[in-house]
Amino acid sequence: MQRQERFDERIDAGDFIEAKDWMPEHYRKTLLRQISQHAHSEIVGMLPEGNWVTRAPTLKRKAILLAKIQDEGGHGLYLYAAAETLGQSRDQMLDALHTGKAKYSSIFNYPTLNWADIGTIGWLVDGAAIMNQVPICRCSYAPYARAMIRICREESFHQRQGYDSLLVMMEKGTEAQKAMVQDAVNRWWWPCLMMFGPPDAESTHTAQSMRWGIKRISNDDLRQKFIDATVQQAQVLGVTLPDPDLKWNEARGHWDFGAIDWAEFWRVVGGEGPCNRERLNKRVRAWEEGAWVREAALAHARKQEPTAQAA
Amino acid sequence: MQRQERFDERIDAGDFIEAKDWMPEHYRKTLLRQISQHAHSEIVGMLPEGNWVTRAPTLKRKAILLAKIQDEGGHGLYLYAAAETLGQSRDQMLDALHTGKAKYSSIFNYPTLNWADIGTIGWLVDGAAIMNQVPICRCSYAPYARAMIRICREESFHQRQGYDSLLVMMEKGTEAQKAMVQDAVNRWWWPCLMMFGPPDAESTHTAQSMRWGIKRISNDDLRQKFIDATVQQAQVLGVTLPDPDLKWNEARGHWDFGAIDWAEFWRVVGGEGPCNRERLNKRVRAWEEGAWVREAALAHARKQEPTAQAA
Amino acid sequence: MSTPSVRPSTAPQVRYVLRIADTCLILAQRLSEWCGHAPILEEDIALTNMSLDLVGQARALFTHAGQLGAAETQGVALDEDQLAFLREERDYLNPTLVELPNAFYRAGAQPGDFAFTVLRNAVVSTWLLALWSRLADSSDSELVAIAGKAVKEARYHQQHAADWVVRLGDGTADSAARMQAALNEMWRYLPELFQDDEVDAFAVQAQLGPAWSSLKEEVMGQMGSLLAEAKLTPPPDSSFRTTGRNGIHSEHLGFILSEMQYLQRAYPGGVW
Amino acid sequence: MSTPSVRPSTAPQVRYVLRIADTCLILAQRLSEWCGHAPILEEDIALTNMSLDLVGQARALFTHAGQLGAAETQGVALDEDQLAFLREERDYLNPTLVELPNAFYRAGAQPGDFAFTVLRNAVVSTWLLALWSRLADSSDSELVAIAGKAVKEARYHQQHAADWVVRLGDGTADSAARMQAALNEMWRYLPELFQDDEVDAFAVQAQLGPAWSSLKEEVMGQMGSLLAEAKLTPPPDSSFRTTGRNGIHSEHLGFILSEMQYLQRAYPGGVW
Repeated sequence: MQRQERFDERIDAGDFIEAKDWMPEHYRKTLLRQISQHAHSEIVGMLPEGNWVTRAPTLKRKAILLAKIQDEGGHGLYLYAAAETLGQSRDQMLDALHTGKAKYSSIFNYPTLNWADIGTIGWLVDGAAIMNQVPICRCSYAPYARAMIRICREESFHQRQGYDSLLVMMEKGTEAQKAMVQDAVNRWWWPCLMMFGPPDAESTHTAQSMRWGIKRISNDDLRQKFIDATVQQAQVLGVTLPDPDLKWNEARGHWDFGAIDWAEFWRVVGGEGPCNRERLNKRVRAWEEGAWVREAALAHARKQEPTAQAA
Repeated sequence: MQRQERFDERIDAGDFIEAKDWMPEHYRKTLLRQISQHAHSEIVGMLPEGNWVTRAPTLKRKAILLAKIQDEGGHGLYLYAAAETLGQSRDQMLDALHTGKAKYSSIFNYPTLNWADIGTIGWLVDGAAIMNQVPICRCSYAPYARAMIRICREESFHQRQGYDSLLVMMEKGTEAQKAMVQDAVNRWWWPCLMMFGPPDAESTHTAQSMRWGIKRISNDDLRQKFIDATVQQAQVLGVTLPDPDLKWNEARGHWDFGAIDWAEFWRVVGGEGPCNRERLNKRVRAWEEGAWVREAALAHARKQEPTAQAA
Repeated sequence: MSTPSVRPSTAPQVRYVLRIADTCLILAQRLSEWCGHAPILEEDIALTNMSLDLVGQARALFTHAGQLGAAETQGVALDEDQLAFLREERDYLNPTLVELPNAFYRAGAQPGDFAFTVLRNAVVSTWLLALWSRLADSSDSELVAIAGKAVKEARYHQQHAADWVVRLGDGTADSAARMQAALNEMWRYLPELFQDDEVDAFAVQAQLGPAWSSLKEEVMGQMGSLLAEAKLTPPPDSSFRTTGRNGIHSEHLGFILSEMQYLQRAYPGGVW
Repeated sequence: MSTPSVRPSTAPQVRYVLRIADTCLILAQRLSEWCGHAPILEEDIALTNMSLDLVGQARALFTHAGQLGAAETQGVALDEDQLAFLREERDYLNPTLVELPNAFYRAGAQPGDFAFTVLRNAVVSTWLLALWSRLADSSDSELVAIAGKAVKEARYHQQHAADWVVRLGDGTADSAARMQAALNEMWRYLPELFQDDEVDAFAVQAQLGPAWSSLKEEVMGQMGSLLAEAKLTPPPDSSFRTTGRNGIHSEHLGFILSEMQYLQRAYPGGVW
């Protein structure tokens, strides 16, 4: 029990835990679940954006989108690597994704239906992700914290690019483009608020994760923080957030907002969102159809070994 | 040898030969080759037109194109049925197509690259096909002649529709549309002249086919007839035929025309035209991917038999 | 700034008609992808024919929707091609089912999975048959006329598709598995065909036509019998809901439109 | 009547540059179809990265082509997006090879056949590498600058693709068969990369850049070595010839363009 006490002390002192350090099994499992889920979100998140890459309206926007998707692949790589330090291989994690045992962020189960969805994902989805992720840069598990620092920096960049692309359309675009932006915001706003997870009262993992410094701010607090930051950005942009109950509460010093449809949240988390099956199916198909490539690469590498030794 | 003499007499008298009648083996084979090739041309010909059906510019044009493709499928059906009277099953004929033993009209190895290609195929390709086919309505083999009468009637309709669609663009369309029509005519003109086959001097089957009344007008005569008819239509349309040597020869009473690139003709017939491999591959794939459907239909029909007997 | 997109009237009678028109148009578009690729020549002809019939139905409905819209706004009627080719995706009102690719998840099939195709044809033609039959009693004489012609076509489509569903469902083990897989994927898209909203309420009240919800019993009853005959088992119901009839589609429709609208978009002012 | 399509200058220097720009653009478009579907995550990243580099090269070349055209006609320069998105198909000048689908005949692969994809990447990057290297000596300082950056990217692309060709050609029996099948289909599209005409003659004479024909020995030599290392056998040469560089394409390009150009066509006057 001494190991456990030492671990607890380090956590309480705000120390970082490294991969080689002893850690409680539950801590390891919680982190593994969270990091792999985050990694899966990055690679599933390439799909809704990839859906528009062949249709990007200018070469500049196409380049920005490609660079963003490439970054997300990179984030997936770091995160899988961070999770691997906890004792599970990437293939095992992918297997959990493909068989439905592991989750990814539910937001990617919504479709991208017009070009402004791409900018809106940058502005709102990445914005919400950053709110969630910035505190993790101080996460007690050092490999995760280090990955998150790099990721957050790139996500902020993506968020600014997304917002900028919407701003161009709203300030210089045609009426049809402005309507397109408003339509995108209408569809993404509520799902983005759900990205912070269920209300604190119903959140199962929060207390223990707080104790361990894996989570540092509660779902509801992060959600409020996101709303407070976003309302003003929406005003600058000139879009209406689709919530008639949204109004400034002087007493609280925060924006009040309407009731979130948690039934929808649970429906989508439960697999019945607009794109759940298609997203997962695309990942599974890519993996299965690529099996021959991975096998050939392995076979080729094996063939090189004796040659290398003989040389 | 009496049968042969009686057959020859009937041919010379301009009588029709029916499926039940005796016929020389060479006659049967020649007809089978020609009719199955014609049937294959109808179904391969659905591909270049099908290529534009999802992109037809108006609902009226989409409906006309669909109806035309449907007619071509119907022509394929009659022609396979006519060929079957000569003792080969449709599956055997398709197998010959898929293995490259049987040919189809080389014209369908050219790509359809803009919408005006669809009208141009109607005007020029169907026009050339009609020139070739009208004489076959008097072919000595009655089942083929009967099929051709119906087919020629529908082909004439298609030709008028094709010409009409070009006329609308040339008379009422934009400059870009007119350029599109001219571009299509530039690409299709020479291949259409090749549809009548090699010059008479090099044509192998002509003499015997003439004797049998399977062919009634020579390649060169048909080609000249087509050119004479088409030049005037081109003038009405307002397009330039891409042949600087085209000019009226008062003495001959025909239009003179430039040298045909027979090397290209033989290259395409030989399998190296722009779309030969893709056309054949699409037919083969459709057939192979549909195998389970045909097997299931057969299995289902077999299951019904005992039930039918029991009832 | 000018935009070549048209905005159809949002009057309920227009939306009611456009929902049906778009259903016909988008299914026709999907079926036409089969041209020249069917498993047997007879099916090349049948699928092309069905696509042609659906285009014809769509044309009549679009023309009528344009006139209804013009009557509402006292404006100039949008014609069939403006409505078919020049709306933004958000203004297409077909249920999501008809925009799905001909092969849903099935890898490899180009242009599609024949199992999925005939099963969807069976569902949509059964549904359209019920709808056209009920539109025979519409207070709108033009709709009555359109339905009178269409009902005959739908009857043939329904019979043809149902024959295939039975043949393939009760064919080989392989064909049965393919049909069951197609059914498992497709089933959750059916509820949208039986939803209703204020547009349906208006249609009922104005005796324009039935609420889609009122078609459920008949259509699902017929589908149940057909699936039983085909020895296929519907999967359990799910809470999955599509919203194409409200203009919020799947990611597939955008690709259909970019292809379908291309010439109209790229050659403004063109006469075809 | 107005049309939103632009007509680029037909001056030989413009056509010379556009041929290269379109090659980069259309291959980038094909590679971007892989986003999120590659056999391993590292390849998702690599293919996306390659697509991004090619878009960057295309942008620089389009901008330059627009300026060359303006200098020729004393007009206003067409910008990169007008050239990329608003030409008619006939005015795209890429060789046909790059517009072929990622899976040529191979059924079932979505978005493509990895064998065909890496083999084409090997061919095109070897060819571009040779071309960029020679453009370092161009009399056009802007082309020299573009080539100086691009040559480094092409070197990485070539190395990456070549590694895969060897790995898959000399991997399993299955992978070798897939690679050989891809090679058999692709081979006949290569001659177009080494054709020349009056545009090339002008480029040579003006010291703008090499005739494409002059790249043949180097590129085919390198491909020969690579294929030998990968234990792949080129099929016999054929008389098949493609003509994309003259603007006469395969039936595939039209579909690429309807998707790629859609937003520019559907939202005239849009600012993105």
